[in-house]
Amino acid sequence: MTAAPAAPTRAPSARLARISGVVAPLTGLVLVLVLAAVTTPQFYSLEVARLVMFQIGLIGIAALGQTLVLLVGGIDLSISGVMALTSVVLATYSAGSDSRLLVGVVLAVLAGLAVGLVNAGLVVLRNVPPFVATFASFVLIQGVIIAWTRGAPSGNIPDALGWLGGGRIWEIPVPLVVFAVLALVAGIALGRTTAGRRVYSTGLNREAARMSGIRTGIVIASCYILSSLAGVLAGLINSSFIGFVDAALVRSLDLDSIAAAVIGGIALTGGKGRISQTVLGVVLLAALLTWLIQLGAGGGAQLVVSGGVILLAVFLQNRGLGLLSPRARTTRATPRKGKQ
Amino acid sequence: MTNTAFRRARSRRILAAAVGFATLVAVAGCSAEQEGAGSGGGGGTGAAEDCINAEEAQATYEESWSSVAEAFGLSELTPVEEEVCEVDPETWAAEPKQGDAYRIAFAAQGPTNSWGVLSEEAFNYHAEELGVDVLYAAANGDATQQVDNIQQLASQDPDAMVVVPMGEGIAGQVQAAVSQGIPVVLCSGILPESSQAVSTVTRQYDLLGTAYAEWIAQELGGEGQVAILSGLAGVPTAEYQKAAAEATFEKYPDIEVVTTQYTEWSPTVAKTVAQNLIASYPDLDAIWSDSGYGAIGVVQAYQEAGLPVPPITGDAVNDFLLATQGTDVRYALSTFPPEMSSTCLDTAMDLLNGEPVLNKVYIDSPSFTNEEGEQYVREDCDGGLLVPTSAPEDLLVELGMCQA
Amino acid sequence: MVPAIALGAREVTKSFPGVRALAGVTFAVAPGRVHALLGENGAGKSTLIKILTGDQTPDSGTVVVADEEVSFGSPRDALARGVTPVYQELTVLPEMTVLDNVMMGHESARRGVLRLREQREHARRALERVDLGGLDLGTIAGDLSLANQQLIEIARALVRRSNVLILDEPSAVLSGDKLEALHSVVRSIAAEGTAVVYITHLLDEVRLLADDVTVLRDGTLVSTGPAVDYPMERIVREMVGRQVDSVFPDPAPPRDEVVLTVSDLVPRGAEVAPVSLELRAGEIVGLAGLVGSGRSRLLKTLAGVRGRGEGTVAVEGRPLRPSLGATIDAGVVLVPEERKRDGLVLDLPVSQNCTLTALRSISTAGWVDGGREKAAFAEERERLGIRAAGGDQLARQLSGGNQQKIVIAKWLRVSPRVLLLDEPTRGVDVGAKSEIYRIITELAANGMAILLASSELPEVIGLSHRVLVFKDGAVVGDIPRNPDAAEQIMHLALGTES
Amino acid sequence: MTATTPAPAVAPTRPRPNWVAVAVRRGAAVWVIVAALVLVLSVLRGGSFWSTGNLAALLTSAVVLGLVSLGQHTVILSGGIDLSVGAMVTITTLLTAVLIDGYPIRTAPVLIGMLVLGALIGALNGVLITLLGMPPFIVTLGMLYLVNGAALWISSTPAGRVTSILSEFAFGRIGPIPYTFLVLVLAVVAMWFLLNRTVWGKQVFAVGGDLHSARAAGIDTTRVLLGVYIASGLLAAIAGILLASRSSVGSPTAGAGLELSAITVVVIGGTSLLGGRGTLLGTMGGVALLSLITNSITLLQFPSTITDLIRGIIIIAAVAIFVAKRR
Repeated sequence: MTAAPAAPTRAPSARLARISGVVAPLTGLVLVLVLAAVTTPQFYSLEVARLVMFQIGLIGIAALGQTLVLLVGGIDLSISGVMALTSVVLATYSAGSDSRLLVGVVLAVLAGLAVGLVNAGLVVLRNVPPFVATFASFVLIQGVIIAWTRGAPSGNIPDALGWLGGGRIWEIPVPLVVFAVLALVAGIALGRTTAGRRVYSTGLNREAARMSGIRTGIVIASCYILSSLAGVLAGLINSSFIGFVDAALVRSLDLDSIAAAVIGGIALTGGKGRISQTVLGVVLLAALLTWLIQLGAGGGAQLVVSGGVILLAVFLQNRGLGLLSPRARTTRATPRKGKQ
Repeated sequence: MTNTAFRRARSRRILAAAVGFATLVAVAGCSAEQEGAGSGGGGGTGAAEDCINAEEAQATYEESWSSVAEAFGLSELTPVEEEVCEVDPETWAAEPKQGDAYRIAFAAQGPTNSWGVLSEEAFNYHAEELGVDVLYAAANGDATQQVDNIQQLASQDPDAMVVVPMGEGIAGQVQAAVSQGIPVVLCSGILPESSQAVSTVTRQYDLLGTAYAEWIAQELGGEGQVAILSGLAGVPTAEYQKAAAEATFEKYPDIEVVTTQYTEWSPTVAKTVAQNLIASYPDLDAIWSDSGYGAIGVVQAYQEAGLPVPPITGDAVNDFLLATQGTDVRYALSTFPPEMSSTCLDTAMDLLNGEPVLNKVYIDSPSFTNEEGEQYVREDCDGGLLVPTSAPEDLLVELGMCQA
Repeated sequence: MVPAIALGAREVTKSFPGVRALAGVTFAVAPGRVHALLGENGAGKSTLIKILTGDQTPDSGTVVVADEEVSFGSPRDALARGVTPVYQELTVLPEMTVLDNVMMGHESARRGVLRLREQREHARRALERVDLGGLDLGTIAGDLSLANQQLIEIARALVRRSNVLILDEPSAVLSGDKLEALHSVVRSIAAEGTAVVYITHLLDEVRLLADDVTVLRDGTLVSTGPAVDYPMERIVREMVGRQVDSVFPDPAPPRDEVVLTVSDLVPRGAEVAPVSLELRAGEIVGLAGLVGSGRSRLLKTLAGVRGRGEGTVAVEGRPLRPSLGATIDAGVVLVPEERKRDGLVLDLPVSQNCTLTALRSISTAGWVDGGREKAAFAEERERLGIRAAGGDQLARQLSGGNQQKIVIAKWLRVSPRVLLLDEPTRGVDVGAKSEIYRIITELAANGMAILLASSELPEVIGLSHRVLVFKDGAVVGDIPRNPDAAEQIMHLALGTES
Repeated sequence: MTATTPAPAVAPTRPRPNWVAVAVRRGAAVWVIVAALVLVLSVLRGGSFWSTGNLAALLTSAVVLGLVSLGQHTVILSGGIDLSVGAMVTITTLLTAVLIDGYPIRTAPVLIGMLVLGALIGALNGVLITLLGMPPFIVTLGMLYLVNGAALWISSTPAGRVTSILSEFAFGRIGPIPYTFLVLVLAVVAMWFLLNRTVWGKQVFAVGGDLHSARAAGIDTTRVLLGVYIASGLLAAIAGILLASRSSVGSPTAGAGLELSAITVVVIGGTSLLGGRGTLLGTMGGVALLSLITNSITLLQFPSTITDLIRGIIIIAAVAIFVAKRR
């Protein structure tokens, strides 16, 4: 996996916090892998490995966008809406013709940008809670898709795009490669660039960042736009994976991407967490979901396990390494920084 | 100190509450009388002596089974037991309540997919042909929403109502509409007897589920590993077909259903599921799927893995035929035609006009296997179309589903 | 039976990361007496109060209530023992009504259901005692002036039947009639047998109110005794620990060039008289006045963090657009009053906080250069004497004084022309305080123009070339450097005779 | 860039708030839109809209969302959020039908059992949030997964059957007013009383306004928050029971998406997601607006393909205009 890029802190205590942040998801991952070895031996075949890798790629790309938004204290519930929109735009415009692929992709990106701008506008200019703003735009996207396609999207995804969802580079599914590259870029950008500094300081303390001359509105807006663009990319991968227009809004990806980030240890209050943690969370979630399918567990069991893992992950992060440290009591006493 | 005393009192109270709750549950568990008659998911329990014109009605029902058996080349396909009768034509005959034209309420699925679109467009098209007013409400696939829709439509006092049921949860509301004096025709779906719907017009789920399973059994010679790919967990359309398939496979001791998964009727999900199947069950002999979209994903997964595609079933989506054109994939397809909604409208009109109507109208629609597949492909039409379609060509063109 | 000690502390010690707030403090308040707790900011008064009221637990030592050693787990426990605090930070909930605020935590109810009439009667009675009898109980608290909010806070404490009432700087935002009302209510409460702990920075109040005095300095107890033994000079000497004059270095004379020109400025959303002022290079101008008199608002307006309103601001003759970015580019920067909220990103390392304002200078094409960042921090660390374990230490872990130096440092990175300082030594211990004074004086000597707002009068007087006195948003006095101007300034600020 | 500065804590005079802000704060703003919609419908479809049947349909459709929003309102007032309300509705709907299964004798115990179940899930939320100090968003998100999963485990198909007494109650009405709507009215009155006339209610506002101040004022914040989440669970259970009565069977997907609608409703009603401020009037206005939108789409017979678009536009507009800003 990608090496943890550039931690913002290197002091001894910070290093301890950094390690403890990774311990929980890493333990979880080991646990899943051991359980898988015991219960479903075929989990360790190339085919299943590829499945996990594909899942990592798809969930991961959405989770990267989600992480950016979470880092500035927001949340994006419209990613899966953007994915569906991408699929519909591309299919409708290109109608399966390779020659129109490029323009189709450009149009899809523009559609994604529009959604990102709406989200950013509501959150930054109108101070709408991100949770509500992005949900509202999700509803709007759904309406737009149905009104525009009259309910039955037609057209096809050009074959030329097929390598994005179905291709492999040295046996590694392309989505995973794309995700790895993006994660590396995002990790470096967050850890080593001024843009990253702006994101973290905005997320940790918007007012202090603003008064230091950082244009926090633009920082936040950029994160929403990037998140929507990640949605476009995930949408392209998803539609090229199957080659048919699939307007079904894969609602689960919103929750999966949030879950992955949270399991990895990205704080919902903003400003805390690194891309390496998101990567870890994504790997854990993808392995877990694939293992459950291999196990033949029904939808119910999958949901129960996901819920349990999220609660456990956050519980462990709250506690730090010492399981019974009294930290919870003191954190409770501090005034909560609201969800905006 | 008082504090601990208080705490003790509180814990005692909690204990008491828990014991009380347990007792209640225990009482609930061993109670005596169940209320009302059982309703076996569409099974007929209507009073036999009242059944009008039973024989003729029964013949039409069995006809829908034998046509599929013939298409799939099945020697044996026993219809699920079902009693079909004629509704008393006098009961519902009526003049239009308002103005000259009849007003028919249509509680539709909503345009959430191409099936839903064609279903309501065919209905509207036919309504225009008949000169009937339509009161429309869409449930967007949600039974809870449809309950509200039906109540609101009923409050507009239409002459009759056609409902595309989204789930059993609407049964109570349908019954309320019927008892309000509105004849309700169920369309493309069934509800328990308790709904008291006047007539049900649908392609039979049992028929599809059973026929696909029988075809697979025949292909495998009654022996092998089968996977079931159902649609959406909890949705009746999927669950009834799945149940019929499971019952059929039960009859063959050497057929093993190795796994049951859900595809959400999405090729994307189906492909992921199929990739998992390839990894987990390399010796799979056949795949029972309730949808063509699910089947597309399966075919792709096998082709990409470089493996032969096992025999597969599903509904006849144009996309599937396009994708398997020129391959040696063996399949058996049938349709659950959306345009049956026009028959639903006809049935409602017949009721109002006092003409004879069956309480269960089972739609017959073409079924075919890979041998005849070629002739049903519609290169000029959208992939989402269910073929062959009996919807009017000009409607298909107008909807942009086919080229003129 | 009346206890000898209504509330006390025995050998209480408390440390925070980077700072020892209290070291073995023993303290006792007798019933029916008003006990003034004195000390500079950072002397440990607030920490002591928080321990006495169960908001924090001491590292060692115990709290005594009614001659009995107790340990409080939460403010509830303290309240249950009749120890009622009125905190310095307002805990009035701005969205709720006056009635709800006054009765918060002590509602009159029967089986959980409010008894509305009784509620109103109790609230009304408490409000009358703090001279707010005419206030409509349904008023939303956030709409009240700060002074009235403070009185509501006190009324909330009066509703409870308390054995000990702790008032943490209740007079900071009060003046005139309101202050007198407060004094009379304190006296009457004490007369009823309640012990009162009274924290104040207005030394006059000691003379007017206190029966006993305790002085804290740097987290230790200096002395305690009857108020009659404490003339003003002794209090000041014990609080500061050295002669007042020596604390403040003499400022270098200002230069002639005018850096900042403010003409007829009316801050946005304020209905006050316009303010005009000129600031020369190397000049330190102090802004004095009560809390809420408009000092902070003026600084924020000048810094461009809250829009402008009417009037013009010019830097070196060039008019300034009323935006934050333009203001910073022009070299006008603010060290804000609320350091933790507006000044620092507490969970970022100090070096990153230090370079937050000047990201461009430590980066190439958006790429942060770790070496340049280190160098930048090292430079400021040297210049300002910042005591941190290293650049990687989180800002949260530093003491108040060092945190404040970081905030100043981050602005020095942009080489400002005008430095606006709002309460630069709030929550800073004495040692760091004099270092900050030295820094301010040096910066001015190097040609920076400085506007300094502070509620500590000696600080304003000691540092500034001249002092502008604010009252109700308007400048009511412009007093040249004079070590004995305190009384004159106070009178101007309070609006009493000169 | 117009990021709002928090009002300076020392401003002695406040800018006079404009009437829109006041209306939003009081929860009246959304009612203006509701009134406008009613007016439009009266003009265009007066007869049908004001018919007894349609009014009954309108009121009925508000019940489940109304009950759930009531709980959500309380949780949000306390500064939290409850994403698990939809899941709680689902599981109580399903279990009501499955456990009763047509046996009249079971009706009462099962209903009590469901209320207890709702309260227990709510209490579990509350315990995780208060005693373990975990963020409400995560706790209730995890609970959403857990409870939905449990529901699918119990039955993946619609199952069970309620007794006739329940369905009669669900369909019964006095004139245009359904019995179930009276349940909602009763719940609103009860919640109004609890929030505005009891110590607990005042404490909910205080805890939501500033947790630390509330603690300093001697309020047992843990107990208050536990109560809030239990109330939310209880109301969701009532909603679930009514939903089961109306559907007559239990469905494992009955409450899907309700949590998002409920939060939207509360926010449109002018309640601050930061806690401490909000009126029941506003939240109920939000419920009325959402129910009315659905009702009017059918009444006005919009083309089916644009109904979702209309819904989306109205919600996004309401959100953009009516979201209450920080004071």
